[in-house]
Amino acid sequence: MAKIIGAVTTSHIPAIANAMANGLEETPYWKPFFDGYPPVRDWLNEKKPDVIILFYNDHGLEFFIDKKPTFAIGVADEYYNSDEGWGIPTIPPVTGESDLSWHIANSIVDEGFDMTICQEMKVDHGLTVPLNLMWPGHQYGHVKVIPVCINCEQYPMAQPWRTFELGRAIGRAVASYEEDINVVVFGTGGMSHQLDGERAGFINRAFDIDCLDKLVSDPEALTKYSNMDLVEQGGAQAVELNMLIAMRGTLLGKVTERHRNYHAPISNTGSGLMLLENEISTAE
Amino acid sequence: MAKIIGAVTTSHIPAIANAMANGLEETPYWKPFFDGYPPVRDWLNEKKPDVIILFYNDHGLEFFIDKKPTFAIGVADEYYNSDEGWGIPTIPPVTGESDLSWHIANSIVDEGFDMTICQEMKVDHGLTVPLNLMWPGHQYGHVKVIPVCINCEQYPMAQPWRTFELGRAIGRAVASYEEDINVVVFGTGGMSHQLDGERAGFINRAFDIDCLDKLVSDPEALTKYSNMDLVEQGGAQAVELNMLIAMRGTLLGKVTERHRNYHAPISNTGSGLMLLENEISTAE
Amino acid sequence: MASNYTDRKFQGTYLFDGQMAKKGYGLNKMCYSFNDQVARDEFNADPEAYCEKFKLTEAQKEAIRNKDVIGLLREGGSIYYLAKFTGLLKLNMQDIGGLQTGMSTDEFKAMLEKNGRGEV
Amino acid sequence: MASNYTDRKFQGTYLFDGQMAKKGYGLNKMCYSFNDQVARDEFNADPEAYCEKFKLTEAQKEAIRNKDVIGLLREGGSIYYLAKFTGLLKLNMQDIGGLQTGMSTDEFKAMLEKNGRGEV
Ligand SMILES: [Fe+3]
Ligand SMILES: [Fe+3]
Repeated sequence: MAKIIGAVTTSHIPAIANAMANGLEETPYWKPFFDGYPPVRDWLNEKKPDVIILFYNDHGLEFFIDKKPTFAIGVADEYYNSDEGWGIPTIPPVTGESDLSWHIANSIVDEGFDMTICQEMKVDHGLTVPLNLMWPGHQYGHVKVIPVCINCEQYPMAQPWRTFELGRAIGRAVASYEEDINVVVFGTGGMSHQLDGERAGFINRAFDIDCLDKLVSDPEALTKYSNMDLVEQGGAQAVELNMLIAMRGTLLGKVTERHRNYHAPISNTGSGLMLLENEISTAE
Repeated sequence: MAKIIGAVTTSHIPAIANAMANGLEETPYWKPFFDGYPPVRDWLNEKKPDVIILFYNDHGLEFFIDKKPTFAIGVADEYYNSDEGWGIPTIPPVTGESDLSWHIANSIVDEGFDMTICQEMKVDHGLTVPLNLMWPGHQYGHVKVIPVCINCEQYPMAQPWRTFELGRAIGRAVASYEEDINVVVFGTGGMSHQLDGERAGFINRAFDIDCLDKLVSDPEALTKYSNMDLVEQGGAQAVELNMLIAMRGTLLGKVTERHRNYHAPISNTGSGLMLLENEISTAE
Repeated sequence: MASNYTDRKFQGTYLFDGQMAKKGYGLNKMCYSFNDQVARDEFNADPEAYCEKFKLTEAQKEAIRNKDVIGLLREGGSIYYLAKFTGLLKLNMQDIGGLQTGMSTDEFKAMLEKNGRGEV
Repeated sequence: MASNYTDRKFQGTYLFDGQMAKKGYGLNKMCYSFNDQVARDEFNADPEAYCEKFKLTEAQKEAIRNKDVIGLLREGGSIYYLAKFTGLLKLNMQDIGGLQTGMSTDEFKAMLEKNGRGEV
């Protein structure tokens, strides 16, 4: 049976792509951020997951507000990046995994999740930056990726309780998949930040650290927040925490924190890197 | 407060558009079908609803399987029809109602319905044929329409229990809208039919009539069916009954049948026209 | 390999699930394009070249050539998009019904009438 | 008239809800088009004509002319699409932060550092 063996939270901001393209990892500004990643890379290289389920949001590459899905899932064998308009380099195609993707889609739509199902889907920095962070030099072609895209751009947005439930449903779907494969889940984006308005530049370090703590040991507490609570406490774009909450929902076993690196600011955001292991009891 | 005063079930097949464009209403083939409509038209002209919420499926005009939403809702002030490829006439624009549409979207996404929200959306015969049936000669410009599109083309599809819940959530959203307007809900499509495969031509009259009965007095019974049950009993395209089930979900008051005309076959389908009144108790 | 949506089967029925949607992607995309007159004209001018443009498999091309609706369904076609191909051929839903069931259009219509009366 | 998503307000924050999405539709659509180099070139060659093509309101055009990010937000712009406009102007997120808060880019960066250390 398929197993979710762990999960990673990571930033996905475009500035990271530029920093990596320009070799700035060791500069004083970037070092405290990039220094967090080697232990996670080592873990991934040791565990060699077959599939990554990646929660991200599309910042206006594939989806526009003409037709904006609340939840979209990719079911393709390949995904393409494309010009996003502001000069981050376009990167090589991402490998997909259509069989498990369709299995998940079948299972969660039956459970009442109203997915938009995508056989063609351009993926933006929200998905590509985390992959390149984990396998630098775009060496991620061997890993199969299932993109799950959550609307964080336009209200109404799914509330934290709902994104957590989405995660749980995906966790159940993976657990019912018959192939013997290992899956790791990425929750990307966030944490506290506000890009727009006179309140731009808002960061809430204490809130971010509390969220990381709760992601480990008390995720239900996070589902009590509304998106408006997230905006109040974490700034306008803190709704991206929904991707971390969805990730945590997929972990149905015993969860242990293996690594953490919080650093702020990176660009305008608080960046929370965390590695969680998920121990599935044999009874399950 | 806004009120759902009633609902209509009706066929939406393209052949009806051709029959009306060619003035065939009084021919022996079409007469038993069109003869059902005057009482419904009279009721609509008497009640003069401000808004129609219209459940339909898109048969491949706006949506393709590159990005296929389970549930989509239009929030625009105008919708356009377009060439569908087989020669039914393109009809004038349909008037939208963005304010109530957004109110519904806000309300139901908060309740956990993962809508795709559309500010631009081409509407096909599934939506336009019912409007022209109710207001012949395309005299529907004065009525504001809110399109709700349900995937009936690709599995996985929302199950009947879920489309019924969608309807109920929309019913609650309308009831919480502050303007004093009257709303009528259309559930379009179906009933039993199968277009494809060696089983093409399958129609189940007894099943259709039983469904109409249950839509009036025991809609919960319909939510016990899975989509596979609908295929078994009503043919491959009987999953379009989900639009009728969603419609019924919106009626939260006391429901009375005012008119019915079942006729089969129309093209390859069983056609069920029904007018329901929804009496909202003052306690509500 | 790919997961079916369900293990229930219905005689003479092709459920359009993920497996079929993947198999028939190019075919359905071609048929979807027939919403545009320009695409219909381009197909009519050179059907083979148009099929090639959407990377149809040999089996799909063969079924397009033969107007073999059952073959198209087996190769991943969805009836909703195929209808745009058959529309281009000026076939209506009863013509297609006849083609699929091995009846003439009139025989198929008679069957519909019989089914509609509930005489099954 | 149109329903707001919520009645909660946050100082200096413009929630992009249905009301804003409707008001800013053309503006955001123009900005979304800047994903393509061809569109960026067309805008750069004649900004006024390009704004006209997307039917921007006078207030929106004025804000585009003045690179007035707050004005664009007020007129229904979404930061996610506006970022493609500011990208075209070669402004990064700290430049935009400065523009919106009335600081220089360096002052804005210093504020980010301070906020990042939790000294709020
Ligand atoms: Fe982001
Ligand atoms: Fe239909």
